[in-house]
Amino acid sequence: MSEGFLSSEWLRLILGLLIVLGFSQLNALFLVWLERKVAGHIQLRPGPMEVGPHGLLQTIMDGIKLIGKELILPLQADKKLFFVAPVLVFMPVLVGFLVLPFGPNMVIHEMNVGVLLIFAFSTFTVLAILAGGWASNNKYALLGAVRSVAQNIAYEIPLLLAVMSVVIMVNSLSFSDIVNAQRTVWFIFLQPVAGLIYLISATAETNRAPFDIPEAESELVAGFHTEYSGMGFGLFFLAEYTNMFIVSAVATSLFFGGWNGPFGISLGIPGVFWFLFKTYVLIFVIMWVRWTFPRIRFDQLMNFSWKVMIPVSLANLVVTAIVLKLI
Amino acid sequence: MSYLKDIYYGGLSLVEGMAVTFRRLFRPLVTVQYPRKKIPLFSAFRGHTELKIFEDTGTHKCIACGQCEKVCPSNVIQVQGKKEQPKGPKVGTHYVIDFSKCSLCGLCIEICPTDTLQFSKEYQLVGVTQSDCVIDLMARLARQVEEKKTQAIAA
Amino acid sequence: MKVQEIERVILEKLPDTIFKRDETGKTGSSWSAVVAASGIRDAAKAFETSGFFLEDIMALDFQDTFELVYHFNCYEPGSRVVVRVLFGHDQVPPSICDIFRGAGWLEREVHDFFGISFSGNPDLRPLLLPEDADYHPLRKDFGKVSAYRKREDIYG
Amino acid sequence: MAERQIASPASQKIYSLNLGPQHPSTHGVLRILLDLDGEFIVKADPVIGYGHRGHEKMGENRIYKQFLPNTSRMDYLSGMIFNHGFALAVEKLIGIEVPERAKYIRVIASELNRISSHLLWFGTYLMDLGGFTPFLYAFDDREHILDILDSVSGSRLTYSYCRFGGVCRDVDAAFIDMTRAFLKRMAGRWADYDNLVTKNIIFINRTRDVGIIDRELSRQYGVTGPNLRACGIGYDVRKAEPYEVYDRFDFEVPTGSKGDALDRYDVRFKEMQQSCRIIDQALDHLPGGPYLSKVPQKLVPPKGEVYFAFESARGLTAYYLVSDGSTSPYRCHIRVPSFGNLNVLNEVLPETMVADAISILGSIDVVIPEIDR
Repeated sequence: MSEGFLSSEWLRLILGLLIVLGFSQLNALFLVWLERKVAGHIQLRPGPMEVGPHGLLQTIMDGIKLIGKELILPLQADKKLFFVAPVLVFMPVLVGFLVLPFGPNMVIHEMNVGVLLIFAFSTFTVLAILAGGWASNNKYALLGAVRSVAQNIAYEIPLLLAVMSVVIMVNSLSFSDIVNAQRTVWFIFLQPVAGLIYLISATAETNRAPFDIPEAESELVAGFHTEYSGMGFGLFFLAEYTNMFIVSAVATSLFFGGWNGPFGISLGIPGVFWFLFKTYVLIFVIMWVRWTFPRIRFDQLMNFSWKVMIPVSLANLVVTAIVLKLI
Repeated sequence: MSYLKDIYYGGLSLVEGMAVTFRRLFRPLVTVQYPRKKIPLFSAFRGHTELKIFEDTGTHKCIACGQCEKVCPSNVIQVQGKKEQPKGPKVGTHYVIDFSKCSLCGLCIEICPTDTLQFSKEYQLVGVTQSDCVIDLMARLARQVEEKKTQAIAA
Repeated sequence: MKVQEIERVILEKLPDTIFKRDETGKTGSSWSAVVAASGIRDAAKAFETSGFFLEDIMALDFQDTFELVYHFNCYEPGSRVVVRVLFGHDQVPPSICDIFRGAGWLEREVHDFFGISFSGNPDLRPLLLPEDADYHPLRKDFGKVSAYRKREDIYG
Repeated sequence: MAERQIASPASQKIYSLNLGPQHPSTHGVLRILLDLDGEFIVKADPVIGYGHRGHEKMGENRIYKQFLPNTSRMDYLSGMIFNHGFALAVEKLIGIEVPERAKYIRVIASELNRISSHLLWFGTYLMDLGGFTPFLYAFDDREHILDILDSVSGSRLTYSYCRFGGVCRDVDAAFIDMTRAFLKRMAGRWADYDNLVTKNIIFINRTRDVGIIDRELSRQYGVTGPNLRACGIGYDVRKAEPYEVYDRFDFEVPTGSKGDALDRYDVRFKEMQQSCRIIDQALDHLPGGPYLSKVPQKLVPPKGEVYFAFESARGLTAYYLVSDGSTSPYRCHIRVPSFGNLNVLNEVLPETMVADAISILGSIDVVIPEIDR
């Protein structure tokens, strides 16, 4: 027993879990701060400045405030579902961390179907949103939840098709294999269309502007989390940012070479820093997009997915397959 | 063809928009961190009204004629005065405004026959009760006169 | 000019209309007409067909009469037309909300403030006042009033 | 398990949604009762009156001078223009001469106010559409206008700057410099706004063919201002019945063609540029002399009435004053443009989506306290 417990696989899992728990929380808090700073500077204002140096501790204070707040249960809400939903939205996000390749040999659990696992679990998010929106007994929340389901189904398809084109190039569903295949040339140069489609769909998957129609502040007040207060809202909030990290990290692994430096030049910097650097740059781009564009209308969003994204990604997949066969 | 064209020009317009926001990232900020930094007020600034201190008399020139009281659209002002000598002119002794009702239109200042009213430069007006908005201008004037005196002594 | 045209049309339909031209432009309207309460629908129809829009409806409360003031205008310089309707405090003028669709709300507002009901307006719920308001604040017998006059005191 | 009711029962396809009065994008306190079929609106019923303060009754109980501060509180976004209009109405009623310099100052102040109102509309409209950043850019620009107006009137929103017979404070060289600097600044801003918003494909898709108010509908509901001009009718009170000194300036009345939200956006945008032109010309020809004519303290207008129409930022606005020869008006009525502009929603909203409803409501630019009065 003790031998099994101390075996490297177990140790790795438990250590990894602890690190993931700590990292995901800190990372989410940092991202909230970063978002506010990016938004601020784009809008010619400094963002949070008062708590800590350059407001670094602001989000921690916000978190404490949220924990201290009352959880309000709306009248006639489905109590169980209402409280389960925020937990449900956070859990699949944590699972994603299990298979992310932070660096060579820095995977918590090496899996030969890592890509599949992440996308399988990321679908859970929409379930949680639907549950939360439904349980709130609020028409705005319900509208947001319904929108979210439609949107996620529409964007899952191009997302997976884009990922497919990478997978058939490597012939593996393991992250490490995919990253290793990009040692010299990143897949974004070989698969620019798939990369772009992945980024757009991923933004939509995470409900970020300009695809934030499930929460659509000016239309649906706060969408599916209209009725959430305190840490219920906090968990939705943290999940959004952790989700953003996951999709950016996946994009880094699939298209931007993971822990590899550009064109095989690593400059002596450890792979994990390359990985994190690229991930944060992608996150910055997602934030930058959010603070630039207005929101897309619901039907246009669906049209864009079914009429542009899916045909283009399908065509891309076919072309990739043909080219691979010819080579 | 137009399908691809639409996608291309649509995408281009998005990139142009992102260029605008990216440039702004490096522009100087316009925010003034308020309690630490303050913007100077314009000379025309309208705070609540106050009584002017005239250099020649060292005090106000209110004659309690009540014209400001009458012209005020929202009954903000209460003035009382008394005659110091039996045949002499009236002098204002009591001037209270209820700032919560004031709309800062300036009619009282324009109508004042002795020009003894002016807008103050007071803008940090915080109170927790409604009565905090009631300002006794005579007491305020007395304070200001006192301050002036101590300043003069210090100088 | 649409104004001359409308004058002719209205005179055809309502021969006893009293016209007053304002050449000086002192009142802000180029001419005004007094129409009987029963004739306002005909007048409004004439305005509608000749391309005018309804700028405003408002009411005046006098001791001896109510006065409804309709402002019509078309998109040409200096063509504002005022149509006045005089009727007693107990009378009910006809609604023109089926001729000008925007008139419905204007009539509701007048109903709010003066208690004038328009016959034929299906929706006279209070617009600006609370839903349960049963008072009419712009009537001269409501609240603080400086004067309650007869119409000839002002218009001679 | 307890019985739950979320939407209306399944047998009923249509459910109602209460949009407002506390909703992020209902601009003030507007409430719209929407009957929805899915996301589509079946029936819309705007409910107004939450901000009713009885300005018309107040007008009857106050002397003319005392009503001045009220005027800028109706449409608080173009308070200067409302001030200006009321001063003009009373001057016309009594027959007060206004010095040339005051006329030019008033025009400059009104046009600055018009730009600031349109800028605020631009910002909030983009916010309604989900774009947060243009809002702050617009407010950055608007801040400069508020500074200019603050430097001359002492207030930033409710100015009470105009007086019968002029304005209450003369402008100085600093004001002229600030205004010139602002015009120069704005000249460089249009391209940025174009790149960020006007050309943006998402924005165009959100506004093109959305909420079409055509000529017939505008006429039926008495829609005026930029909303009317967007459907191709170049009716502007500043051109049709020139008041003050507007007939001396060279400016155009921009018009659209279809009357959809994009046209309304375009018209307002071009209007800001035209206002800049007017200000530029007015500054060039700003005469010297007094800024306030001698007016008796006690104003007693003759018996009679005046209907004074002027163009506020939202359209044709008019003061209707009936004087009975005493110091306060017998009747004081204000024709507000937003009234007609909002009324038309009854017909425009059905068969659009909730997201479009927000877009339409934003694009017609209503100020609810102006309607409520």
